[in-house]
Amino acid sequence: MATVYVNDKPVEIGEARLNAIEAAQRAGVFIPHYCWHPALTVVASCRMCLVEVGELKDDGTVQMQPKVVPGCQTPVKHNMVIVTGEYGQHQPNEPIPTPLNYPANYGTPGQRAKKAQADTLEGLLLNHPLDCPVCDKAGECKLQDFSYQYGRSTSRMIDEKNTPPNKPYISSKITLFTDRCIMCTRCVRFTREYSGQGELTVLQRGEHAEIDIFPGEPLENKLSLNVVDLCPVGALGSKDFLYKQRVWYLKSTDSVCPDCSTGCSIHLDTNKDIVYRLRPRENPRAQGWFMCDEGRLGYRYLNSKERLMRPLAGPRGQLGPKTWREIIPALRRDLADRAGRSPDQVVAILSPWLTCEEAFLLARYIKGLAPTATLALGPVPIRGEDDTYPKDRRGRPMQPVRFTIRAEKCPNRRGVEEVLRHFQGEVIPFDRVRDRFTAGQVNVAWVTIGASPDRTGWDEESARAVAQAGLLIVQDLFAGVLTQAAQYVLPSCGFSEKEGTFVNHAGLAQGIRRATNPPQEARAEGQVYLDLMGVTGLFQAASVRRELAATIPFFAPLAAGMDPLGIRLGQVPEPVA
Amino acid sequence: MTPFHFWTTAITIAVVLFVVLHVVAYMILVERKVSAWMQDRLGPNRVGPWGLLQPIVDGAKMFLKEDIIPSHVDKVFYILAPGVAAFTALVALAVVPFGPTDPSQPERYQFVIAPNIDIGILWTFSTGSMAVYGVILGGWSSNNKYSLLGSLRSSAQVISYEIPLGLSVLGVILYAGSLNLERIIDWQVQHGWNALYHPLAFLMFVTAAFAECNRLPFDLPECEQELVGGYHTEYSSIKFGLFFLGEYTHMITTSLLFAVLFCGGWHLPFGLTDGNEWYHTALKLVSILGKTAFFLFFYVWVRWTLPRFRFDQLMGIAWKLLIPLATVNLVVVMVLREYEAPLWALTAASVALFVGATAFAARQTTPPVIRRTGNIHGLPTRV
Amino acid sequence: MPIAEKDVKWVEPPKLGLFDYLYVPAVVTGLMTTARHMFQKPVTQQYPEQEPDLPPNYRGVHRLNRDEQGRVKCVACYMCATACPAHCIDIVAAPSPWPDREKYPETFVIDELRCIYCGMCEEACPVDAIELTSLYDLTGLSREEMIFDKEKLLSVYDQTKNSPKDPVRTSAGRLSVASEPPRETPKAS
Amino acid sequence: MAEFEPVLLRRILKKASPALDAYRSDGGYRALQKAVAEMTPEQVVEVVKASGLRGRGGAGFPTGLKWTFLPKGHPGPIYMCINADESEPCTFNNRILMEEDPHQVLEGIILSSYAVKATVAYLYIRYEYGPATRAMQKAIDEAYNAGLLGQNILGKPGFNLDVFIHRGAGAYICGEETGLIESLEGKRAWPRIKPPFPAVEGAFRKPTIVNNIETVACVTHIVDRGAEWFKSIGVPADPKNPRDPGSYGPKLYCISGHVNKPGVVELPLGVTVRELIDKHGGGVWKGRSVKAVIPGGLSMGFMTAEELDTPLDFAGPGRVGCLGLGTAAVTVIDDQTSMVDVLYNVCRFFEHESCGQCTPCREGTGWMLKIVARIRRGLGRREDLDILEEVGDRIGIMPGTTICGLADGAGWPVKTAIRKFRAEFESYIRSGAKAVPLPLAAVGH
Repeated sequence: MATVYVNDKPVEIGEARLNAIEAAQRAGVFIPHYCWHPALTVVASCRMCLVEVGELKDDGTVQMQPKVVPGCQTPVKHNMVIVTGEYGQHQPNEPIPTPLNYPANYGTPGQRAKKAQADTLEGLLLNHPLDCPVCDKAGECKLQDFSYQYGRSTSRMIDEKNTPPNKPYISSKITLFTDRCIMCTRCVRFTREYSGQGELTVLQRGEHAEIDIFPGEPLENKLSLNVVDLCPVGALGSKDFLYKQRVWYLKSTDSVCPDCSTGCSIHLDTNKDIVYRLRPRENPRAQGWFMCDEGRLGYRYLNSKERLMRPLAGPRGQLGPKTWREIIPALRRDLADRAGRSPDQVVAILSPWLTCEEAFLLARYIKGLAPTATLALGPVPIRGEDDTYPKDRRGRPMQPVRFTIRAEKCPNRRGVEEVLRHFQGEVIPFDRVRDRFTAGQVNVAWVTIGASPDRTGWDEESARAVAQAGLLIVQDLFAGVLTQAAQYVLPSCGFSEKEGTFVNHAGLAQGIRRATNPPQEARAEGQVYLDLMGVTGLFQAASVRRELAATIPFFAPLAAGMDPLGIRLGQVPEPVA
Repeated sequence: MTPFHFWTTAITIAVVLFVVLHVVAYMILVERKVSAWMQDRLGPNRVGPWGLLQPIVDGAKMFLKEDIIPSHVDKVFYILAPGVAAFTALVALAVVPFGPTDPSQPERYQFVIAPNIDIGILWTFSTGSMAVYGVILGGWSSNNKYSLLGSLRSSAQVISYEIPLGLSVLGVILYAGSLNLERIIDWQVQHGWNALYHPLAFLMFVTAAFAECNRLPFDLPECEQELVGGYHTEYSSIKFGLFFLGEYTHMITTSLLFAVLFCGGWHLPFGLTDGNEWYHTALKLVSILGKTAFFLFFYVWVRWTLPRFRFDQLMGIAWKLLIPLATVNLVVVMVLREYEAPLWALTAASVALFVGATAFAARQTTPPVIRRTGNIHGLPTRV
Repeated sequence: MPIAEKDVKWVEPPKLGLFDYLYVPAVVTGLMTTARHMFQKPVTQQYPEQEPDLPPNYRGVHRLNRDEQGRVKCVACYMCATACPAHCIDIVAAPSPWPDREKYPETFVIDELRCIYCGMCEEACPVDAIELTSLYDLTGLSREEMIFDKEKLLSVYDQTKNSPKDPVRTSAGRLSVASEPPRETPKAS
Repeated sequence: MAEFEPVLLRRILKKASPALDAYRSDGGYRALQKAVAEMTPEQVVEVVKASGLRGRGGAGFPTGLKWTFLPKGHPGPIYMCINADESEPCTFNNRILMEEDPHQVLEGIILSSYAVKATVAYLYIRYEYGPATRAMQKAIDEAYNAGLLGQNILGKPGFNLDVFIHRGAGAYICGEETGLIESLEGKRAWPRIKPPFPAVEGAFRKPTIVNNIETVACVTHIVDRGAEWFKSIGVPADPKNPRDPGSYGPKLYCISGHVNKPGVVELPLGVTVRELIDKHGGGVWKGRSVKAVIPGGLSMGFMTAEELDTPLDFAGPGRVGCLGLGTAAVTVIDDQTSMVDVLYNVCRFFEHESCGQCTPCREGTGWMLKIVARIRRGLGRREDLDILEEVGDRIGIMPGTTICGLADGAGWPVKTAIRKFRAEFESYIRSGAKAVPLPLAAVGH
């Protein structure tokens, strides 16, 4: 067992191979850094993480190195002593550790590191423009934060700053404010090591160094927008988010990206019920640190004015707006009537965009109406093949794979399948029930879609087939062939507007949370099912999840509640005979 | 008994009503003007020269404004209340002389609506205290807690101050030997103004009258800060105007009473009014109206001088100060009257009583000393 | 800051003599004071005929300043909207059409009815683009009329820029003071 | 001290032919034959180690010691990188060696490669050295033909060596050993973080030794004449300082600047600056006197006229506040030259050559140039001198704030200039003088 002393505080690091930043983090000490990122190689060039290191000798004395060293580049080993610029500052509730036996000529511990950090910040700010008011990063900018925390309040430089021109051409999705760059080269390393095609590079030398692309080869890979998150300052900006909102207005909610079955953990940044951006949330159990551009920019439909806003009902082709208060009893009556007459001809199509809780409730409701009803898995959108990164210069995938964009463009096929398997012993894909529709053997069809409009999985032919059902109830976000043919259209909620559980391709269950209110009268699917079952009160994902965990063995690990990083669900049980 | 002339009475009533209503209207203007001057402002000056037409537009406004009857009020009493308030105030005027009267010459024109009423003062007091009826009705029927609280305060106040009001004026009646206001003036014409012989009674009468009129510093029923306007919160348009009318009529009545009871009515010293020529009559008329006008002005004057009392202070003044003092004062006056002491002795006794009572009160009241025993809000404890 | 004993001033109630207890003299003194004021010169200003005498720091209608090229000076940083306690400022930012600036307000709307004229926006502005003028007679016949958009706020600038009461408080066109080096001349010591 | 007989310049002073035959007839490749025939590689390393040879590239690290850092029994290729990217201003001794006596260098390369068991040697020559490149290439071709390179050299089985010339594209930072390796790999010459040191993981992630041209040239003579001979030349180690390994051997001193006779001279280590200027440089030109001297390339800092008796060995310049011996390129600055102009040029050089990787160096060199340029324009302030001194102090590997030593080299001349000539700077600032614009006075670009 290795012990490291961070600001006098002993930390057990076990067998882990850590650098000083990570070791300090375990001791609750933050070492500021720009260029270091756990997913990228170490370059130790920003010189922000400078610390003083030494070794605790067996006789209890400490031998300190005469110079400061970058924490990111310093692997820790047993009995290593790390002194940061924050030496002597403690958390209010923390016991103050006993000071180590520092050598007499050493001076005040932490002073050198502190000065070196302040000097580095002074250097970084020499040529950094003071345009925080117009910079989109202001508010979440590491340069702002660290300057406030570790830097000086005034600049001693009176000479003109370097002002290299902006480079909006580096990508169709990204713009570069060159003057704000602090040359941490995180973006360059990301494109070389993670996405692989190395579109970004450094031009020029010294203080005139600039990030740029190679002529005519813009940064257009599918992971490109991650460089915006990686950029610790406001140099790289997403054109999609540029000038839309100041970040301090945004409310961040932990959620999951629904656009493919990788299920990247994300932060959902919203303000006043409008989703402004998606950012990846670090999650080693899911995707790691990053997310793809497709998912990141795939939120726009949530803010669309074209969404279905209120429930509609009426004879085919003569739908009229109704209130939920009117529509729920009518629907219940209609369903009970028809299901009672032909219980075999009831089909529910569960979209792979439903949360596990919603799928569970719908399945239970339909099976309660007609035990012989068919529950089918809705069309699963598959597009192309799994896209893996890094890629080489020619765009060919390379090993080892560090990031995968899945071909399956829906968040919860796995979860819905498990629910279906529980209720009828097998998963009936949509293709197997389509013929029953064309043959006119379906009296009642309950269709849920609720997907991003470009990844519903429905083609027109299937929709026309389903439209022949005797009674068609459609829950969707947007109007389409099916909603036109339906007698009941129930506006549903996007993933930012509801709560629940998604299970990704690998069986990782993650919770999504409600970040915005649905537009107008739209109502989350789960709430509709509860209303139909006559359960009063609001839909609470947590309580339904508990019930789900108690009912279906696959979901049993969820009984204790949801972990922010998700819970890996076990082996798929054998189908019930 | 004075013969009753229907037409004379009718014309007098008409004239008095006309004058009083206009005086009320202009009283409001005067009040606003005087208030402004006292606060270094200009006052209304937009309608007519110096704002002289202001009362007319105010009145027009009162009539023309939308008359809102809130849905939650008790309609009958709600509508009745302002009428009662105005009516009782006006009725009190019936016995108050507003010009030269001479009870010894009943055939001459008497400047009073109902001349020679032997229960004159009793009439004014009883009708005047009826005013509280309007206030209570208004507050109660409004169905609004602030209105009700205001009206309850008002009734408590008016009832309390009825007593010193009556007690203080008894001495005057004892000497005049009549409740007839004309005879009281007559007595003063012969012996000099009552204010000289009953200064303490005068002081108490004025104080109690202020309270009766709900005027500052005793305008608690309608104090805006605490009660959103008091009993007439829910009233608007002409109904509100009627309350106003009643209040100002009350002021006119009491001002006339000040003049009549204590300041010699139409009498002027140095024989200015001794005679029966037409100019004497005119001078007498001017004299009594002038005195009334002064007291009306005095109402406004006091309003901007003294701050409002607290409700407990208000009741304390009535019950702990005015009523005992008035009682003692009455006893002293009765004793002096019985032993036919000279009139100057009345003045001396009055002043002595006031000073003596003050000295007694000063000895009783220890000045408040700030003592803090607990440590409140981190303030240091005073040892 | 806690209050120290030395900061507390203890005031004893004055000792009243018999004369004071009579109250009547005090009341008379008060009446005299009031009466004296009746004859003093009124301080009233006759507004429509007479322009009011405003203090120099009077905070009236907002304006959006222009730079020396006549463009809106605002850089759409939302500092004013953030600082505004009444939430009356609404800005939509966009990339600026001019090369020397990155961001400009596409729309800039102040709800003058909602505004409490506290001046925080002016204080927050890093480029001295928003200022409160001495215009006090702000009236309108509808709510819509009182919602000032960018053009209207700029027109307030055009209207007030030459008024001696509303000097443009910084030299036009320059960015904030914060981005400028301290003005120092080489010392000839 | 007896008259020193040049070793490295022996043939060059005789204007001998650079061809292989001529070199051989002058005793060339004798050392190589001796080593291959009689010595194991380990023995060669031992000899070099015993000789006390220290790297001539600037840092003065003991060469033999460096060679022992290689992992023992490493199977894969070991690379030899010969640093001929001679980019320290005022330094030109490697050029002379390569142009005039390429086989002497080549023999050193082959010997060193033999010692460290390298199979490939890269000769990294700066792009400006056209004649040197051609001369070296010619020598290499001759050596291949003569069986001195290639497979089974001199008939020794398993002794294989290929030598490749790599022409750098021109950057000061390529002279830094890890920068050189990066450049060699075809990347941007950004120095690598250490550890791992090149001896463990260098070019193409294999163990690599980087040596200077002059160092490997010395190796030839050490193997030829023995370690004792080498140790007899120069300054012995200071017995009072256990960390001083001594300064042995001959050294090529470059003399430039305001002297009558600039050039390269070979002298034993430990000669004083005054001797170099007066005896070998022909004295200061135009009869002027010395104001300042740069003892070993720009990055070593300045010496004043009072410090001219400092011996130029590895320890000498350090005693007067300079960074070290460096490349032993002495540049003389006469008393008519403004130190402000000198410092401005120095700063311009380092601002231009900083690679831009580490913040303190990237921004520090730029800031120093801006300040000095402003002082030169007559807009300086007294506090600027303090800032210059502070920035000069805080950048570099000595305080630990950068990856490579370039920042030390950039900071040293600035802070020594300010410390030693502060009065001149202050009077310049006080007078408010405006500098005569230099032809390239593109201030701050």
